[in-house]
Amino acid sequence: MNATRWMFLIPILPLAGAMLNGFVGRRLPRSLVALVACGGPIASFCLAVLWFFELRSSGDELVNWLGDWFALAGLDVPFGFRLDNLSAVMAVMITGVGSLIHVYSVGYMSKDAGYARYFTYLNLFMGSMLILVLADNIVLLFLGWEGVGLCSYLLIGFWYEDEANARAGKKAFIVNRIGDFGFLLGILLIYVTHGTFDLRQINTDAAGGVVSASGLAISDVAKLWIPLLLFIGATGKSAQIPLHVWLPDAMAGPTPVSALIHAATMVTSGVYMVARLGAVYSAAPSVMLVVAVIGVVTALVAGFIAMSQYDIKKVLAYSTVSQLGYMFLAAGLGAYGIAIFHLVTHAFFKGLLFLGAGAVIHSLHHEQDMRRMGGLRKELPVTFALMLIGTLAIAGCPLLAGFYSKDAILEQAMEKNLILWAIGAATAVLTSFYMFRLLAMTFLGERRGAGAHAGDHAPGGHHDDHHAHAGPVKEAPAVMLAPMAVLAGLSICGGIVFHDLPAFVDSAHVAAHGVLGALVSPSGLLGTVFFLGGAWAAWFFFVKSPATREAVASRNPAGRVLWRFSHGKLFVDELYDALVVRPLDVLSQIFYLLVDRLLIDVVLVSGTSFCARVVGSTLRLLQTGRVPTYAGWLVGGAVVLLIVIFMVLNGR
Amino acid sequence: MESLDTIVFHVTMAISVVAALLVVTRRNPVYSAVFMIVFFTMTAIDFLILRAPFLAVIQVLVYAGAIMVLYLFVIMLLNLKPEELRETVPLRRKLLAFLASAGLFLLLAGAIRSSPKVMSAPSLTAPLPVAAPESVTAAGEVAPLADELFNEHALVFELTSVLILIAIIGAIYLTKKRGTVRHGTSRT
Amino acid sequence: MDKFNPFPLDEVARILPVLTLFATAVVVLVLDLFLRSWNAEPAPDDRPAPRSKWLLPGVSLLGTALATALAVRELSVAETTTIFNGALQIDLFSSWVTCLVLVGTLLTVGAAIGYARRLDVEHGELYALFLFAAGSMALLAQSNNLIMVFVSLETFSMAVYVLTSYTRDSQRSVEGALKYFVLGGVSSAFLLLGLTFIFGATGEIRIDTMAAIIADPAAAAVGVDTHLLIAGLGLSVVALGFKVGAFPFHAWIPDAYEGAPVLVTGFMSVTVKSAAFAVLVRFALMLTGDQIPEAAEYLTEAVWWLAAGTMVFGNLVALVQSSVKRMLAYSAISHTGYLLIGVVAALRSTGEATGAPILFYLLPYTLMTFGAFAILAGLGRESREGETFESLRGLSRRRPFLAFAMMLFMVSLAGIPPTAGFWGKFYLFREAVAAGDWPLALVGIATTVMSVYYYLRVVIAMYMEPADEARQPASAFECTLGPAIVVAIAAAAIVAIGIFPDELLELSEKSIESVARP
Amino acid sequence: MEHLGLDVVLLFATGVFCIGVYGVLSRQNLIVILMCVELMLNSVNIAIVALGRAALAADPPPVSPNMPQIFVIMVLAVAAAEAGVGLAILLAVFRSWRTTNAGDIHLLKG
Amino acid sequence: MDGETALNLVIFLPAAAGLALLLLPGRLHGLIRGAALTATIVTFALSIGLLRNFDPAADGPTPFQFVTSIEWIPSLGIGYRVGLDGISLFLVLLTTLISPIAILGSWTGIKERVREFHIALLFLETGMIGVFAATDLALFYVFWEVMLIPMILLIGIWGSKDRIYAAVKFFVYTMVGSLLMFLAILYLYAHLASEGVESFSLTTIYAGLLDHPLSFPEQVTLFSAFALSFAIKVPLFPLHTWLPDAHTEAPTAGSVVLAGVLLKMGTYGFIRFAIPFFPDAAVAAVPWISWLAIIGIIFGAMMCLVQEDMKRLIAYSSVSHLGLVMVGLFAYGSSGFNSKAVVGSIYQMLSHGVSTGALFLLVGLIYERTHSRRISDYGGFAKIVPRFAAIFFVTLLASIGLPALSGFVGEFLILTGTFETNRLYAVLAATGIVLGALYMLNLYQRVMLGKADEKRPAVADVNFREMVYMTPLIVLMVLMGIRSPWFTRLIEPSVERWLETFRVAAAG
Repeated sequence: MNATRWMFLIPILPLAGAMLNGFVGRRLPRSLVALVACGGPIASFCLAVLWFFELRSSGDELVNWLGDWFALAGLDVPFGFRLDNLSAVMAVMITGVGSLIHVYSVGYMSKDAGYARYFTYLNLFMGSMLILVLADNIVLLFLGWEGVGLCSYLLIGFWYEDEANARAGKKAFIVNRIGDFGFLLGILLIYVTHGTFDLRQINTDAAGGVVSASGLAISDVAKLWIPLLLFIGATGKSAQIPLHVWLPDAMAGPTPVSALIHAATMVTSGVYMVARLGAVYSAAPSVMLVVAVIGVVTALVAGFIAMSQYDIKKVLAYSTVSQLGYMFLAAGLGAYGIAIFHLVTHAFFKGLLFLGAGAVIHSLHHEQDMRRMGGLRKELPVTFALMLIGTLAIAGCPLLAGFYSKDAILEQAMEKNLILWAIGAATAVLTSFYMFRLLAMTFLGERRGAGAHAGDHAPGGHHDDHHAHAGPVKEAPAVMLAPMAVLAGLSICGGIVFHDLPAFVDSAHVAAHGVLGALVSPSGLLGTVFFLGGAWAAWFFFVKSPATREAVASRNPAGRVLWRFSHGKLFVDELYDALVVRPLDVLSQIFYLLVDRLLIDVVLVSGTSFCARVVGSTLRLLQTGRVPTYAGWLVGGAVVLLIVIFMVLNGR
Repeated sequence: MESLDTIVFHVTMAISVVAALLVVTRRNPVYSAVFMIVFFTMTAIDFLILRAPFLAVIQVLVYAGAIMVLYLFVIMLLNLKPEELRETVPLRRKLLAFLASAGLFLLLAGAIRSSPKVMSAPSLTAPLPVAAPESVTAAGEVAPLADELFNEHALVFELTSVLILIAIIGAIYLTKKRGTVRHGTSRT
Repeated sequence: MDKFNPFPLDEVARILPVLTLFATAVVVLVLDLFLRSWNAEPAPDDRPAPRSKWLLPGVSLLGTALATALAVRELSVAETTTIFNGALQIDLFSSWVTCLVLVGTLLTVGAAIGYARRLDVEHGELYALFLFAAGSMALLAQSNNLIMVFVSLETFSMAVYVLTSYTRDSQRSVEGALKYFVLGGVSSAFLLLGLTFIFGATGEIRIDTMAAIIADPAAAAVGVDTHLLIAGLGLSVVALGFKVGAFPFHAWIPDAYEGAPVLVTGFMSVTVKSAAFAVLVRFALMLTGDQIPEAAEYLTEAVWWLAAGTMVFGNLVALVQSSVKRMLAYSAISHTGYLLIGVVAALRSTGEATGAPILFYLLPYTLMTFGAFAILAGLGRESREGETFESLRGLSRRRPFLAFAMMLFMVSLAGIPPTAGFWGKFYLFREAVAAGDWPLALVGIATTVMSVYYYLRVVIAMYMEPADEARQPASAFECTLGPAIVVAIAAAAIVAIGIFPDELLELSEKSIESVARP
Repeated sequence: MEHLGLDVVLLFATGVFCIGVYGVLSRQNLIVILMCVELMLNSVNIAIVALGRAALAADPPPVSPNMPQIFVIMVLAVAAAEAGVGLAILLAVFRSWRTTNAGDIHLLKG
Repeated sequence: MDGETALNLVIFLPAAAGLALLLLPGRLHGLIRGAALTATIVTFALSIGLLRNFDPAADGPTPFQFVTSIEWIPSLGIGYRVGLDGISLFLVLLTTLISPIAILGSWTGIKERVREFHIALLFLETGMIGVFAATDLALFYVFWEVMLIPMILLIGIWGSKDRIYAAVKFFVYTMVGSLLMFLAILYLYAHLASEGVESFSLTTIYAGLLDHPLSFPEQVTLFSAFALSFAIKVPLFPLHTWLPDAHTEAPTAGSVVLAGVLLKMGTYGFIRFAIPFFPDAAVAAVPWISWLAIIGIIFGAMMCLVQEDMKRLIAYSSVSHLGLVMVGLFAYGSSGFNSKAVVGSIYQMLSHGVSTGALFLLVGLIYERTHSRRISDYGGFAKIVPRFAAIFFVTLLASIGLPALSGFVGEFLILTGTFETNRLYAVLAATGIVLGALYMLNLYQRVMLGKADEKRPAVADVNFREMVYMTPLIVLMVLMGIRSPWFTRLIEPSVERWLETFRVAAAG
């Protein structure tokens, strides 16, 4: 198949699946729905892999053009796709992980009433995400960007009958939109500066210096603001401070969704975007620093919050935020290849972890609160094993995927900025700690409170037709475990297999170490220490001596404050609520009542007519009904008239 | 002759003004009507002096004779009692009425007195120029008046017949008694 | 004066419409007498017998129609002549105004069929007075000397005074007539004084001669006395302003309109105004000679204020009326204001023939105002309660056609296309703006906005407000044939003129030119 | 004392006219009001005749020297008609209102 | 059939059909509805023919095509002159599309005075098309006013509880503006007439004003009058308060036509008249109008946040959206009015017509079933009426400008153009994106999501008829979202041509 002509199939196939399921899915048998749903992404995956290797071997980028979206003089936006190294990696990863999760979903959602709807959304998401990464211009990228946001909204609120889910979806969308606001302004600034939306052209221009190819001068302001504004978009989409608040709430969606969208793919599009416009960012060192700082601070803060969450998915959500912070750290340090590398490995292990969590939740009949778990390794041995692999991978166990990518980031940080490194290192310890905490609380120890709190639902973790109820806990079906196993395999060997990914993606990347060299590099050694330290701490507090934990968290004043802040997610939601949401509401209400209703409607509009009526009623009194009065008007009027005439006559 | 005319004219003017004032100020309409007749008679004298003998005649006949008699007749017909004739006109209104009419007078007087044509006109009692044609010297006498009326102004004369006819129809129709009075209901 | 022939036949032929009207009036009077004697055993009252119920209106209608046809025929005669030793000037202008008056009369007589019967005023006098009044108005429009102006004005006024009090047993009717009469008498005196001053100033009573004198005083045997002339014109404006209902001389209008039988109200609201405006325009055109433009200028400001005041007053007070009839009376006042804009524009544009908008607008004005009154007449509302806005409720369901026509009239009165009223306002305001007087047009616009509100109230009452069954016996919607036909004709004409106004616009322009360039 | 100025006569006429106006404005009795209107009309007649008399002396002489007097005759006719109709209305008013006081007749207003 | 005839038919066919309806007996509701529908569909088909025959590359003496020019009232300089350019073409199409849909949308909702309803609707259509097609200033004004009467009747007779108040407000508001414009038109005519140009023909006026420009104070005054009239229609803050009432109280068809077409008359008026007639004043007014529009965007959105009535909310969203259109129209920079922003504005007008029209249809549709517009009476409807929810959602997304749907294209072009001319305005205008999502999703959530009231009687989902009229709108939203060149291909040349019809004096 001629790739240059048919490349658009990659995003279109899932979209076609979405259309099919969307229009007629409700009337199709489930198996057919599943077939259609999985068929699209898998076919896309095959094509992506095919063309990935073609690309790799030939080095020729594939460009595909599917008509115009906008065509005005001087403003031309095609539906153009470009498969280059970066987008090829992304496409393969997305279609790969996506296919696995689709397959997993077949099992996970098997009993759900909105089966077809679910897969419609999921396919739609795949299509949008692929458009996002394959777009050859930033407007089309924005289309994908918004599309994934929309799907995210739909899927978070998939079980919309619970208000909380619907609210979470809305929150995600709105927060994303705030980011998009910046993103859109960035696009506009790009257009004004570069005169084009073509991503390749923008990069070339930015790398080239002061004058764009279209002859426009690139001002310093533009140099600074373009990346900054785009980064605002990225903070929204990739849940970075200060717009990270939506992601934990987004866990309200079905777990495969969390795995796919809120861990592996969509949330990483911010990172992708930064990498995509690497030259633009590189041209603005101050923005790079901002990116790095935001990234690392987010990593730390999210890790800190993750330590104390009880909802298993929330932990993973904050973990995702934290890992995304790492990616931005890498990107901010200019190591776009490494950022993408971490992105890919993160997709593997975080996908695995979410799917694992999903398997647990599925087995426990939609119980998400870890305080009611424990000791599940006996009932769910396969899941436990797979989760363990994932945990080891994310925590940075040497040789596993996460180790390599995270190590590469920390190494970059160590080289370039020690403060960033220090924070990143601390985060690494936290990562190890909270992941093992999760593992310990879920699988180790004894089973706690199964069914004891049947009526007391963890927030956001409950769905309408899936009432949590006690029942036999049994392993998830094979259709769910198989994708997990694939991901586990990738988590184990991903770091090694894809070791040259940074160089492939980023031609500027120079690999510091080989696969084994990384193990013994200073950074690698330190990384191992961090991993072990965190793991030990988790073991100590959650397995060996829970009492100490209690002592630290609730009796030590400093510990208590820390715990409160951690558990309360730093009260950012509350802060935003008080600073933005509520004032906006109150202000709107005030404006509505005071400005719209009172000032304009009553005072100005009704007031005018009231005045006219008052004057009319007053004038009406002149009409007394008495002849002499009327005669008076007549004569008086004549006198005045004559006075006026004579005034004019005598020149006043 | 000339000065006599002038004097007489001034006297009639004085009497006219007094009569007019009395017309408008008497409470009893009968008195008003009587002073009205005085006024009309004075006017007839004025007409005589102003070379309008025929007018003087019909002024007496029509105005003093017919119209005022009609008024008196109506006054008698209504037979209003003295208390019904009492008017309670506030002083303020009288003052305003005076101001308005005086203002009107001043304005019109101003116009008249600033008119060069009026101010330069020869005395109205002076004899006509010797060169005046016969039509001018005979003006106001019955024959030339009738001649002009029935030739040049015949149409308007005919129109007055319509006017009078309308007045007759109206007067008959309105005064004819029929049915009961429909009292309008006052506004609620 | 060698031969006595005050009425040469060819000249008489030119006033055939007027003669027809007068003759018909006399015939009707005579027929009425016979009718009463034919009914050997008259009813206790003098109501005519049923078998003759079509006779009086029929004859009147025929006569009026004949007169109208004759008048319309005159419209195609473009020449301007003076007849009867200059007493009348027959030109397109006079023919146009005659037509306007006759259209109003035709509508009135048509609407009287059935209406007069129900009101129990089916007398020969009624029709005779309408016809006499119409004839005198036509003569007023043709008048070319001041005596003629005064006498014809008084003639039709007399008729209208009597008509106003036609329901002579109704307190309201006679009260309205009384006010109209007393104030009308005062205004007549003002007019007479004004005409006297004009005569004094120019030494002339023929309007065309005066116009020539004013245009070129040096050529005249007797000079023009500006002060006296202007004072005279001012006084005449007062009197004519009274007749057309300009603020502050409007006072009689609401009361007389409300008191009079609604048909008479309709008649006088359209015909009196047309006739009086004809004189105003003639006077205004008389002044717009090339030589002494000041004469017009002196008056302009006064008329400007009259126009502005009338528009503001009429509309503001109409806004707060609760009786539709009285609202229409104030609306008539406000339309006087709009028409006065045309007079101001005519006075402003020296040396150029303007004033055509007034002539044009009088036609839609006649149709829509009379149409609205005819609907009130047709609905048989004589008690005051029947004239409120509330009483119109539900009309759109019971009498959809009448309601629709009423809406058309209101829309036209408000000056919204595609009705004739729109082009009237368009033409008027255009003239004002072209004359540089956009402030007056602005006043007109602002007051039109107000007017929209009260015209809309009628539409709201008819279409949008729920009918109050309890307060409205079904008989309240009885509709008689005559008014219905008249309303249909008026409504159709309003739309037709609204869509194809051009011919009439041109005609009105030519009419003005016929006066200005004899 | 020989000169009788046109202005004097006109002022006299206007003065009487204004007295009539004052009467209309200040009186309540409808009969008197009607008389005042007659007064006004008549005063104008004097002015017309005076103007016509003045015109007789003009040079060139007037073409139709009788015209002002004809005017006055017409005014007389109008005045007569007005009196007739006016008094008829007055009677009609009196019949339904039982009063001739102008101030009391105000059913229609506003 | 040639284009001229077709255009004249498009204009007058609805009115003719309206007259013909008078001949039908009033109780045959089905027949009346069918006849009206047929007439509007035929009109639509004819207008599609116009679209196919429209030549974007045409370079005739006037910017207009399918021109009919007949002297109508020569004594006043008024002609019956109609024609279309790329700008008005689509607005006409929008009108002809919305009209049959409005009829279908009120198929069951209107049960009283059915015949009168359809007559009003048909006359309204003629009025609206006439406004867009008129190329004679006076003719335009005639149509502009003609359309008012059926509109207030629609609101006042078939509206809901406070319909009379709403109708009066709408009427008086509109009259205030249009009468001032009327005066300005006359002044403009008088100005040109004094220079010997005595015609209301648009092309003549354009050319006349190029040769004999008005003085700056005159321009400002006249522009203010025109702008006031159009701004009321748009509506521009703070002249918008008629809109929530009118939209809310009007019957579905009324709201659809109001939102879909009527509001565009305001913006269209700016394009066709106010700006080209008085370019210097327009330039001077750029900051004023832009700020008001921006306030409108934000204020309108804030109003949406606190509305309890669905229709009212959507009405306020129009204030916000049309604010954006105005920002685009008045994107004026060093190189003149920004054609991209203007194209975007026109596009947004169309898009808003389709999407907001659809929203009102949907609200009307659900109102027919539940008899409530209060948002709090709803909840969980996605479960009860899934098809409805899906359509509602897509429409709403189009409305908030999600890429690949119609709203985005216009917004994006407007913002791009505005950003080129004035960044501050663009940034502030773009806040609408966030706020728009906020209130629309709020609405969706409160109506569609959450738990359905168990006790609620069953509510039927979208039926076939409703699908029939919603489908074209949805298809259009998507098509306009992904194939904008199909539309801009025709619009852009006209906008370029439009920019040539006037000249801004140096340093206005």
